[in-house]
Amino acid sequence: MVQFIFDTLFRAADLALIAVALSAVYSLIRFPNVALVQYAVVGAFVGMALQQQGVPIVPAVLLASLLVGGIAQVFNAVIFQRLLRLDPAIALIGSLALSMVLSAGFLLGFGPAAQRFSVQVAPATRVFGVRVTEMQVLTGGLTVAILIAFALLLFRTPLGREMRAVSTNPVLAAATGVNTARVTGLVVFLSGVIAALGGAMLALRGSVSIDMGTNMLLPVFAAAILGGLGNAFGAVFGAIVIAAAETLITNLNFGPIVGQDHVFLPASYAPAASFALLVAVLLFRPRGIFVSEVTRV
Amino acid sequence: MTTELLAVRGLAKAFGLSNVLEDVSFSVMPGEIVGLLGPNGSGKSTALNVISGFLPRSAGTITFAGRDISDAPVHAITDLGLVRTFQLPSMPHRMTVREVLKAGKRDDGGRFAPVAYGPEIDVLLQEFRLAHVAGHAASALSGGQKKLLSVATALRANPKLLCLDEPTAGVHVSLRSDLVGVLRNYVAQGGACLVVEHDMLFIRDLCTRCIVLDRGNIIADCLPGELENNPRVVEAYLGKAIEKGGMAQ
Amino acid sequence: MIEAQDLRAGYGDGADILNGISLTAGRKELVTILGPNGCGKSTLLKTIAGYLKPRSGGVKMHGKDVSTVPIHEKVRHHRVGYVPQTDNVFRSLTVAENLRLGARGLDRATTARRYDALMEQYPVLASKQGRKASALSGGERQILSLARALIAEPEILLLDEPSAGLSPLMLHEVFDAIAGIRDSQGMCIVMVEQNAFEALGVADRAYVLSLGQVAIHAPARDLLADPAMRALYLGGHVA
Amino acid sequence: MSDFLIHVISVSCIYGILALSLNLQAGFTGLMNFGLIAMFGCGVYGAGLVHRFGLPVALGPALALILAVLMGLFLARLGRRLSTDYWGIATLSIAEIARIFATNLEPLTGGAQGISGLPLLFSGLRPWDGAARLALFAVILGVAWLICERLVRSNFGLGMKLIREEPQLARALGYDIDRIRSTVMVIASVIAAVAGVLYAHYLSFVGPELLLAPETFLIWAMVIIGGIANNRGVIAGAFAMQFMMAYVPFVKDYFALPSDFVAAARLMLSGGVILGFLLLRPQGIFPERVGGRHDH
Amino acid sequence: DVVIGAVLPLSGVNANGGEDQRRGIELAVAQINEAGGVLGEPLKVIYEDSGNVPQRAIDAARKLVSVDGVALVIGEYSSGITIPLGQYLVAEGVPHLNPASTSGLVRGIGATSFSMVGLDNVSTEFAAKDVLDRGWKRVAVLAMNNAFGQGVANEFGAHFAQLGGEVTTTIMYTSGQTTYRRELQQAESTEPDAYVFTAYGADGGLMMQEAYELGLQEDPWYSILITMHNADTPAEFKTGLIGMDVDYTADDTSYKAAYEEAYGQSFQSAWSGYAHDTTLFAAETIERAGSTDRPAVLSAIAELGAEGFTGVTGEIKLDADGQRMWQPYQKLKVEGDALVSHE
Ligand SMILES: Nc1ncnc2c1ncn2[C@@H]1O[C@H](COP(=O)(O)OP(=O)(O)OP(=O)(O)O)[C@@H](O)[C@H]1O
Ligand SMILES: Nc1ncnc2c1ncn2[C@@H]1O[C@H](COP(=O)(O)OP(=O)(O)OP(=O)(O)O)[C@@H](O)[C@H]1O
Ligand SMILES: [Mg+2]
Ligand SMILES: [Mg+2]
Repeated sequence: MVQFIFDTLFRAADLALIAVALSAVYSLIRFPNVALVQYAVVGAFVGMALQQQGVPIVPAVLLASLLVGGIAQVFNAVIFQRLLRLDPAIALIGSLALSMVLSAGFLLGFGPAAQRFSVQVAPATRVFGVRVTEMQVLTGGLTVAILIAFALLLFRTPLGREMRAVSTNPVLAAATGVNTARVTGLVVFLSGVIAALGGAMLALRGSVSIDMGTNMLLPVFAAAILGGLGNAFGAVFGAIVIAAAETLITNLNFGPIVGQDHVFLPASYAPAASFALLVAVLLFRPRGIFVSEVTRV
Repeated sequence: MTTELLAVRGLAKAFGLSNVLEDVSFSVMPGEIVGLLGPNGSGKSTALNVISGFLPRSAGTITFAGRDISDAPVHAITDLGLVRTFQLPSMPHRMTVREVLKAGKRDDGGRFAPVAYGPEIDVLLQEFRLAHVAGHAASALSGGQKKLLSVATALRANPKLLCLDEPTAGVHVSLRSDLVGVLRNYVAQGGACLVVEHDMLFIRDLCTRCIVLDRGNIIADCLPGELENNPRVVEAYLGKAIEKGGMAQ
Repeated sequence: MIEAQDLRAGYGDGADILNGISLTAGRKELVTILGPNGCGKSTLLKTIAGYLKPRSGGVKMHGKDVSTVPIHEKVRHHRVGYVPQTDNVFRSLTVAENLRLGARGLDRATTARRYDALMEQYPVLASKQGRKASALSGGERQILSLARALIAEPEILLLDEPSAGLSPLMLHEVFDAIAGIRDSQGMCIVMVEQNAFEALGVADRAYVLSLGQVAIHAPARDLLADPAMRALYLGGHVA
Repeated sequence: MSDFLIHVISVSCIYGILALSLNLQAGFTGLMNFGLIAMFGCGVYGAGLVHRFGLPVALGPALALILAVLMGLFLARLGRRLSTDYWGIATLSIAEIARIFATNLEPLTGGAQGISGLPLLFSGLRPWDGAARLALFAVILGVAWLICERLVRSNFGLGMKLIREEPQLARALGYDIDRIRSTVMVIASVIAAVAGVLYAHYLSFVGPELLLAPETFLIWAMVIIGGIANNRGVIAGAFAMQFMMAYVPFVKDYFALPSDFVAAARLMLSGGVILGFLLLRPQGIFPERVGGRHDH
Repeated sequence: DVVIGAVLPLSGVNANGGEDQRRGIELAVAQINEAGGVLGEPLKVIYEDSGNVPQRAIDAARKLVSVDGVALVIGEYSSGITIPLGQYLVAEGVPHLNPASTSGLVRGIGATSFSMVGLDNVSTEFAAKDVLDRGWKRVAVLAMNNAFGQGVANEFGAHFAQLGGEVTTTIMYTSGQTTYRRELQQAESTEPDAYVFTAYGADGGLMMQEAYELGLQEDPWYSILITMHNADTPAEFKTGLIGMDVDYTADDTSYKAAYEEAYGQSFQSAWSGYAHDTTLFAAETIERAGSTDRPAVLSAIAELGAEGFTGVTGEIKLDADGQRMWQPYQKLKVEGDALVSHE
């Protein structure tokens, strides 16, 4: 049981940062930016490249995330701002296209092989009967710290309110004195940084290949949507739910029920579980679990 | 005695804990133009929303053209001949004004015979002074023009009962009087009207009867001319409008 | 405080909607803009506020040319308040948050004081402070949008049809309030209106637009007194 | 040369049909379907399953039709209360679920190995079979185009456009949104499934790789390049995109580029072309004719 | 020039394998041309990328067949693509040489399709025997959820049961995940004597790392086709790992030397050797046919297949279905970063 909770939490940590970043940008500019999962990959790759150049790991990761934040801003200014003026759906397609271009870039720049940070890996130690590795504890802790810092920024400064203002009515927000460009820029920057950190954390626990972004896409989206797109901290909850569903489906032994030793649901259905969960939740809570928007006629 | 076109009995609507409509009963006869008045937030738009099926009711019954429509879906109600407009109309940006008007009348025209008003699109464009913008994207209209377009589109559907939510807000005064003519003409062809409005002059010219809502209850149901003699209406709704209105005449 | 010189403006690459409009409004002055639907009143206000770039001509505020100053800076540096005609509240924010946003940049005590004053003045809002603005009725939104602009106590206030959708009672309250702040705070107010009769009752001067040009420019009192104008603005109502 | 050309045009026709289907949903009705490939999948697996279980080939389209109608209705039902972007992701998820099941339900679908050996259409007509197939595909593309044109030009089409932008207004005017949406989804789903059946018998292989999400994005790219909400445009987009993808290898040969470059170039190209179009000509090659003719 | 075509996964999840195949072909082409080419002309191979998508593979094959007019086509890597690709080529009457796909279904592609690699039934039987010989009776099986993986898992399970072993659980994992902990833990909970798995590069590396972290490597790990992921797995996570793979260096180390010289690293997978031999085989048949005429080439293939042809992967002899009958396997173990023979 404890192991189950830990597994769930660590899987959730994999998803949480990127999902939060996705949700945060969505809350501001009302379109799900698919390219964000690729930013995570960029973050990991750049971090590794820096490390290979001899930069110690901590500054390497930080530098990479800041860089990705900057890149995110550039893409936002050059591409998404313009597309959003047309239609959020168009912007979504644009972000898909950008993802493809980035994939191509990775392929040329890094080759198809998986890459890892060169860090010491130690076997797991048992804590309360649960196996955890140092790196898990470290990255898990960092993930939580980053989330808390972001939460403080959103809830303890006017930024959160201004974000919502800009997202519901940018024209009016400007008329209220909000520098919409600056708010957007800041949030996009932060989302890039957080996504990149998310990618780096993943890479620290395992390895990152150029397909990671594509593979992470749906689980991350599922988490963000479950919590309610635009509700940044709903995304954390969504990540936990998704992780729990996936963990459950792979770890639940039906053997005792059917009178055999080991009967598992096929692990290959695990991704389907999270998507099915997503669809089921949307059938009953069409705006995710935490968003209840009043729409009046 | 003619039967009621629309009959609302004991209608109530609550959003969570707040009761917006408490116990509303009234009716509209064929050929009538009923004004639905009341202070801001008194529940007029909500009443329209519930009657037209956009919001579920909390209690009460609504019958229209002899049928119980209390729980009917919007399109079923529209099929019976009840069409409404919105207080804050928003218009599509990839459809022209003419297309929106065209969309007002469906091929099937509703399952029940509509009234014989049947205005042509070009006539409507003229009457509502939209002819010069007929080819523009509907979303690029000015605020008042959108309002006019929404009323024109609803008229184009030839409804038996036209429910208008503040048709004159934002509309130029000279057009308001034209609108009186258009609506009267339509009613004369067999239609009926339920109008939410704040412009007392418009109401006096147009309406055959007025209902005044206050905090979800009807506080008056009378002729337009009797409104300013009703102290409750004056206190809740009109305020010093009477003095100014008096000055206008 | 506002001087608009020979403004020409339009949307996208469409035709000019404003065909050379000049307008001034001074301190402690309430100027109203009247005209038929689609004649360009809102466009004029948007151009003055800075949403639309003038194709020619310029806008000065406090004597400085501000044609190219982005709106959010105008709000801060030139103390401008603007209430658009539609979409004039933050729908996904609560009433209280709408007002707090309006009070950006003010210190806590001032915000609280003005907030309380507005709540007292408009009880319709006071009872709905925690409610999302999307749940408000049309008239309530109108009041909220006005209150949102007023809480910052701007020096220049641009209002696009503040009375649309207000009950007769509220309409007079709002016009009285607008006239009141003009007098008490010396605000410069430009107000587009369709309820011309009431607007002229509180305004100092009026511009009547037609087809993107100023057709009439006169003191409000004169227009009210002018029988032709009254006939025009009371339409078919005066039988 | 001509054989390859016939092939590229044939596949373009199939993509053209798919683009029409997507355009009906996304272009005219505003239904952002990112799981189009699942509708297509109803067609390919309809044909594939019939073949796998040794049933008469003619049952393929029938099974495909049934699956497609069900899929269309389910997606429409799901879309009743969902906002556009939520629904978009939900459809993407459903397509992925469909693919995962196709991969795992080995006894039924043949699993990851797929179903092979589907009869090729007109194989008896060699060497004119390619041309015959092309003719068939072109005719079906034409029919699909006619259906779509008729639909969007009717009053029903006005309802679709209203739903796309102002659903509340559409409701107020008496359009039954749920019904229109379901109808559109079913029609579009059937059109996509027809493309699927054709494709299955063209490739003579059916497998879960056919249902990968990037295929949906490719069709999106076609629609956007051609001109969203313009039926002629999206067909043009399908042809342009398919030709581009098919001829990238020639560019490689011509410039003697390393072969691993092709992969990157394809990604770059499809991504880059979409981006370029979006930024420079977002309305596509043939923009939507706002206020276009409506039969009435 | 004499032109043949190759359709390989140069992008997508199998890009590593595809690249290794391409290297094998390049080396063969260099070797052939050095020796005077084919039919007196230089041999040329046109490479096309399948992108790991069946349709692209067929697009590519069409181009090769109808535009470039190649004499035969070599391809692909994964069975799910090789099969439709082969079927297309069979329908066109073009000779198809399968250099890598081992699914049993490959056998049914058709008359003009030939496999230069032994199919799964051969390799998994070898593996099942090897595992049992080491005394592990209860094993958990992990395989990627694609045509190849499903084939391996099914065949291995069948052979293993037949030989008296027990598969405690078969886990088909989805390739490309960021973690395999849950799969690993599920396998662990069945308390097997050993873990038998097959994985592509990146997946294998991550899986081994997580198995190490979870302490699962206290029990033995056995990898089917170990070279597929060995290069992607850091040394510290695979100490003691053993496995099997096809053998292509048993007698002849010259190819290994040539590869290392050309690419500055050791083999990335087993597949370069097979692609290499496939190319040699193709060149030899064209030489025998005396032209690039397809029927002539086809009969030359049948002839040579029946006779047997020796390449770096041992003798290639085809059965009546045109499938390679036998190939040598090797038992390997990891030492440091390198694979060494382990009998
Ligand atoms: N969805 C909702 N949730 C909560 N409260 C609501 C909702 N919709 C309306 N209300 C409240 O119900 C009351 C009545 O609203 P309604 O729109 O019916 O007023 P109205 O009479 O039309 O006013 P106005 O003249 O200002 O348009 C208002 O106080 C409003 O805030
Ligand atoms: N966003 C826009 N894009 C293109 N044209 C527009 C846009 N907004 C308004 N117009 C056009 O500009 C003209 C003037 O519009 P404007 O909104 O300024 O009118 P107005 O005088 O405020 O009218 P009203 O009293 O109805 O609000 C109208 O013909 C309208 O069609
Ligand atoms: Mg109202
Ligand atoms: Mg206006």
